[in-house]
Amino acid sequence: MNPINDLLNIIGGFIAGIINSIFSFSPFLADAITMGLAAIILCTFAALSFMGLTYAERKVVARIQDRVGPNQAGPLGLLQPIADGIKMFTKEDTTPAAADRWVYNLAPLVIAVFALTTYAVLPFAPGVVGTNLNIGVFYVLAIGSGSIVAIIMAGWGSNNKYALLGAFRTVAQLVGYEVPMLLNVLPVVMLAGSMGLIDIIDHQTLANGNAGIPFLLFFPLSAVVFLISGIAETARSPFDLLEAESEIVAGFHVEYSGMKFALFFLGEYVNALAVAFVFSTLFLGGFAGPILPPYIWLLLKAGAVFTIFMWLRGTLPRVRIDQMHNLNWKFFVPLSIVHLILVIILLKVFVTSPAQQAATGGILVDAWVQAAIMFVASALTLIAGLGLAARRARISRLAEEDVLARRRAENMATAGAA
Amino acid sequence: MDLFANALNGIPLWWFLVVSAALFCIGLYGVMARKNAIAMLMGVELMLNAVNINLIAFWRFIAPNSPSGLAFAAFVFVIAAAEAAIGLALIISVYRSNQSIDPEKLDQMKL
Amino acid sequence: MALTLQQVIFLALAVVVIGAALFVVTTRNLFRAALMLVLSFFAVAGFYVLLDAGLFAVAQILIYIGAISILIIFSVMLTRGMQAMIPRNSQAFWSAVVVAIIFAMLLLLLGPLRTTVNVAAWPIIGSIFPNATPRELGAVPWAYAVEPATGLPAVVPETYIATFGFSLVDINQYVLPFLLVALLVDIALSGAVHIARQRRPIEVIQERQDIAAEDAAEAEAIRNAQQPAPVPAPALPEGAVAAATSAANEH
Amino acid sequence: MLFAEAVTTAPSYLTTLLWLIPLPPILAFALIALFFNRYRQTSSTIAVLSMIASTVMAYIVFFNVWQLKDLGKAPISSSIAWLPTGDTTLSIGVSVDPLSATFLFMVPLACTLIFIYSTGYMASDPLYSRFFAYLSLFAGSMLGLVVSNNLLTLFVFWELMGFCSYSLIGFFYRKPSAYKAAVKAFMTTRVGDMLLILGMVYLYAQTGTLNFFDIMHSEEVLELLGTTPAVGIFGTTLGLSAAALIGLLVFGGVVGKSAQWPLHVWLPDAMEGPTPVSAMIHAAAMVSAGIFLLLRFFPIIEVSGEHSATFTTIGLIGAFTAFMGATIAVAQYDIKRVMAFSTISQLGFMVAAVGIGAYVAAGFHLLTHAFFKALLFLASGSVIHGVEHGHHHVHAHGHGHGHAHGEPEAEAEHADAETHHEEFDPQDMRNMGGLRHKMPVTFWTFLIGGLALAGFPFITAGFWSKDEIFADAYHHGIEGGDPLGTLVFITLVVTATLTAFYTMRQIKLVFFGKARTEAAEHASESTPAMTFPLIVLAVFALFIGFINVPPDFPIFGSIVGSGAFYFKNLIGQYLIEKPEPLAFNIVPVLFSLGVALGGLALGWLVYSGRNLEAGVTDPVERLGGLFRFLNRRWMWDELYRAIFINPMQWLADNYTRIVDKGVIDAILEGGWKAGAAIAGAFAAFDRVVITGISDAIGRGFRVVGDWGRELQSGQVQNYLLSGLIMALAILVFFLFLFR
Repeated sequence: MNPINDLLNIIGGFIAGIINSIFSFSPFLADAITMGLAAIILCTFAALSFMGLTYAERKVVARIQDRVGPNQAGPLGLLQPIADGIKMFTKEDTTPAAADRWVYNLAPLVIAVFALTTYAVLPFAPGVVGTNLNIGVFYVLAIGSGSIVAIIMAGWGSNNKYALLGAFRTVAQLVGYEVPMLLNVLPVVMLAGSMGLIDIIDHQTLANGNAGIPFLLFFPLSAVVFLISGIAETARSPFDLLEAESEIVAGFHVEYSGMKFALFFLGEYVNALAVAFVFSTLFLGGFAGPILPPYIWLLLKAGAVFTIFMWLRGTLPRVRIDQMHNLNWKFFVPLSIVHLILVIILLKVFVTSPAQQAATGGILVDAWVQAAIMFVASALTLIAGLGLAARRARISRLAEEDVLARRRAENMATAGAA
Repeated sequence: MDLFANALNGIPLWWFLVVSAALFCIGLYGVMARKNAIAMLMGVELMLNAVNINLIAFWRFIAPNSPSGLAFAAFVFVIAAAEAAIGLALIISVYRSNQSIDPEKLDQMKL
Repeated sequence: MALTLQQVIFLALAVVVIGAALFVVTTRNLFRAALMLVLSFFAVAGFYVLLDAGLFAVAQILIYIGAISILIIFSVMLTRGMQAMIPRNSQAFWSAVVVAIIFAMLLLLLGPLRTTVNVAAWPIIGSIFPNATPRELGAVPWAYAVEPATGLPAVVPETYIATFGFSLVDINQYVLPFLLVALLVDIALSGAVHIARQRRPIEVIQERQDIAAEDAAEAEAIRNAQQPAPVPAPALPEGAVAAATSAANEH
Repeated sequence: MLFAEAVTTAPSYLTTLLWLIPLPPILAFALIALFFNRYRQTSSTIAVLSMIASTVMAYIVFFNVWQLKDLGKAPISSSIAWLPTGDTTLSIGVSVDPLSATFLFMVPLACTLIFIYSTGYMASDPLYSRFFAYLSLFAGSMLGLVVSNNLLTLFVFWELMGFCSYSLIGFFYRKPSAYKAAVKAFMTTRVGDMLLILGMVYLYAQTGTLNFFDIMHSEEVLELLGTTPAVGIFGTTLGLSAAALIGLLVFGGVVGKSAQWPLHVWLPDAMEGPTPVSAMIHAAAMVSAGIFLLLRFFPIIEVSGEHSATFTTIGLIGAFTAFMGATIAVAQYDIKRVMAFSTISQLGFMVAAVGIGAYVAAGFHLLTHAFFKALLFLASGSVIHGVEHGHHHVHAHGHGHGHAHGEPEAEAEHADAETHHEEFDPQDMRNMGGLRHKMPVTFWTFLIGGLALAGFPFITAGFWSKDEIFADAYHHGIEGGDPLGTLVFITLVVTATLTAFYTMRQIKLVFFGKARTEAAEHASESTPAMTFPLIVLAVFALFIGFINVPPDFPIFGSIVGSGAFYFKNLIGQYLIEKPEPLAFNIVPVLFSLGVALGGLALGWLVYSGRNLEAGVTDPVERLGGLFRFLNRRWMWDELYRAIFINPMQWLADNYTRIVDKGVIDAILEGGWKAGAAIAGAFAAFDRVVITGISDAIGRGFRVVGDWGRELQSGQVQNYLLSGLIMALAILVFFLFLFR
């Protein structure tokens, strides 16, 4: 065992050993306590990363916007998250008089639970995974849809029209963006032949005679669409319509304060980080990588993806709601379907193993050749889709201008007549 | 045969069947006794869930090597989704024209 | 009698399922009923996990909670004014009686499954399954799956998802139902969109005018056609035409 | 020689083709209904092309299988599992065996010709596209029915045809008579279909399969069906074997579909549809489907026994229907009505043939009849078309003309036009006459069809098929001493005479003599789109009969050589015991010659000279009361109205009056009067008892009424509850009481 590479395993084994020896009279109890402890550690990790992420995001965005960011609490403002936490804890916890109390109080809890449940299947290093489900991808997507219920609960329970509007918007957005997400996970699943996250990572390493190519190189289109859908799914900028201050104040959590608000906040960041993890796993090879220990690789990849989130947040304005839906239903979904069909056909035509060749009668090629073909096809689809969309947009813009011009002319005429 | 009285880590088949029967009956009551069409639809969903529990439980205990139980359960899923979509669309349409979705008031088809 | 962990989980889930379902069918507040429905669905997903059908547990969450519940909640919100309501209609009592009888009968049928009692103690089962073999009659009217090697209860094979998936596209198994179901969903979705679409009044008027014009044209054509048409044109299209023209004049 | 070489293998793509045969028209229906309903030309083109595609495929199949030796024993078929239901699997599939091969020859050809004809006939109709959509669906269903290898899909297509026929009969849905006829057709055939469903269920319960060949080709299954006694509810035995009961129930469906007495009443009314529809429904497709089904089930009927109730029923109903139809046809004036009753009569011929066990003869007559009856219908359509054109012609150009020898009505031109329009009936044969020179193609083809219908000796198909039936009936009845056969033979001989007579009557009234109206005067020949199908059909009506010439028939038997009894050898394979060819007998042939020529001669003599002039009463009207009876179609409609419809209405109308006014009021009044008579003494008694009773009665009725009304609350939950209670009751009954 390499003490650095398998650090997490060693620590875990150590703790498990201690627990087992203490509760040696009941293996059942020992197991239960080990599992509980693991769950607590995972949750703690998520919560701590939430603190780190808020700090990092504020710093990065400040840098983009040519500001300094938090710099008062502690050296470089490093203690700012803790200060925020204390502030949150000590704030008054208000409940609107007309709220549906049960629903109102339960909502933040539900959203936090759903956000943290995702981590149960994420593989952090070989052997370090909550539970290796053989349907991991499916599970992640399903749990993501569960948080919709929590948002509706919050919006409804607050008994506030802005909260309800925000909840409506969120639900429309979240339900909608699940579709392209699912459609773009499918190529990966088909190529890996499994929905298990560990299997998917294995296919991107040199293990079992695989070529060690990250799926990003197979399906650039899927990666791009998945990433953008992921941002929309976690309702981060530029898709943060649900808390568009100028339109609906703060959306579904307008009535929440103190710790409950913090839970919503935590849910958002934890979800975003989970999307970053899942993206790294699906398209970047997860914890696989040379030299460095696997968990470091995973953190680096996820950190890079999260940096993209921050970057987008710092630079892009918020989209309009119609733009958001148009992007999804009129661009992502059709594009993904076309891409999916293309991938299905190509995966049947170009195969990498004799067994597959026997099954489909395709052409036997090297994995790198397959990757190249897939990359070209996927990228061409993306470019063609973008080209069509740009043309469409230009046409509609011209038409809009025509209408405006005509209206202006009419106005001029009526003004002249008057 | 005693073996199977405690199959599946101590849970016998009939436990599932009893729960499913209870769920089905509750759903049926909901369909028949509620004064709101959406609540009726909820009852229908409960009934479908009960059916699915039955299908999957029988699959697990009787024929885990055959896909039949799962296939039927999957069809139930899909049909439940279609039924909910159509049902709710109808309910909303009715609500728009009648300002009510009380099934006791929706008797215009009576001769 | 010591309960195993799975039994405890099962009982807890059962309490949640039944309790939530009872809440769903009795509460006044429709929104809470919908939330309890979600809870019930969730617990049913737990049952699927206990039954080693993880795929279906996840599908349950994705479809029932992620889609159907959301639809129901939306409908609840869109039909405001129907939310606080009388929970029961006039036939609730009789419904409850009938449902109780049905439940009792189901339990009666389930009776022989509980233990390996002699068939003589449960005459009903003999009448329902007169052709069952003695082995089956000894316990249940069907045979449990058994591992041939050990004689222990069968375990779910690793590849059950693949088996299930292939059965859906196998020409000898379920490909036809599968395609039909896909078609059904397509039709249901477009149909739902069409039914629930809120048409603006101007569109409705336009549509009525179109229909009336078509009717009028058809009537005219039939009057002119070679078929002997002794019947004067029905009054309906003319009325429709008049209505349409008056509607058109108003606008 | 065409028939000499028998091939033993068929190419493997045939099964695929079989699946595809019904598809193009159904696809065409979808295309027209969904996308092209606004484009007239496109939709008719699609329909015709789809039908041609089907025809090509059907003919590829037919020419590949018609010489297979063992087609009957080993039909080419292909099945897929449709629905696994527990232990069993419902499978559906397609197959071609001799019976369906014959139909694959006849149906697509007839349908294609009717499609082409329709492009001309319906050219000016506003709902042209819709017509072709329905027609395509209809043709697709018929083809599907023919290639089905099981009763389930056959039934599905059967019902689809029922629907299409409903839509097409009611095609001119603004005419009250048309939609009434459509509803009548639908409801009447439904009665038969109900029986058919029962038969299907019973068959499935007995055999566990609905596949024809699993049942009909397995001697064990047939024997089982033949020996099992049919058991009714609560264990009553009906004195029938299961096979006999199934046969009777299926025959019920046939009675509905093939318009046999007592369910024949819909077919004449169905003439409200456009003429191509009449040709389609009443010649090529739907009514044949009934006989087709009967022939399919012949093996089952056969095992029910020689003199079973099933055979007797079928034979009697067939013979009676044949006779009744022919008599009615004699007394009709409407050109299409004559055809309709002639069809009923000819179908009766076939059913009667089945009833005496003449399976092959029935099938043969079905084939020839399909051709010449389609021809006759299309030719009548052409006649109607022509006369109508003449009528329009008179109206468009001949107004001055008309006024010259009518009274001038300048002030009411519109009214004149309309009244004239209403009075004139282009289908009435009294309005025709002398069309022989105006419409030569129509005349010659109609003549060929008519002669075939009459069974004109040797050169028409009808002669050979009728002769076959006569031979069988003679063999069974007169020679075999079977009373049923004798009865059938005598009835059919009389019927055939009548048939020849009314055919000649029709030909003379329509085509000979001088034009009796101006419309007939100005009639003109139809377009090639309409005459081309006539010519093709006429060729078949002449020559199709030669596929089943008895080998020992003088002269003709030696001309066709080894092709003799080709049809019999082909189609007979469907049965387990191949039917023995009958020895040639001159007596039935003489009968057949005699009745055909005699009937035709009688018609020629009666309808000649003065009798064809305008304004002369038809000679058959001299029959007086009998004529009126026949003209009103034996008063069946009136009878049904009197037996079924009126009593119901009467019951409903009078229930309130009699029960309320009659019974309750009488009791009340009587009580009141009695009470008044002894009022002084029994005032208290009166108040307590009499009033109490009467009130109770009144209240009782009220309560019952209220309770009954409650049942139809219009509330879905209420219905659900009542349904559930009923289901529960049934469940309790079966689980606990009915052990």
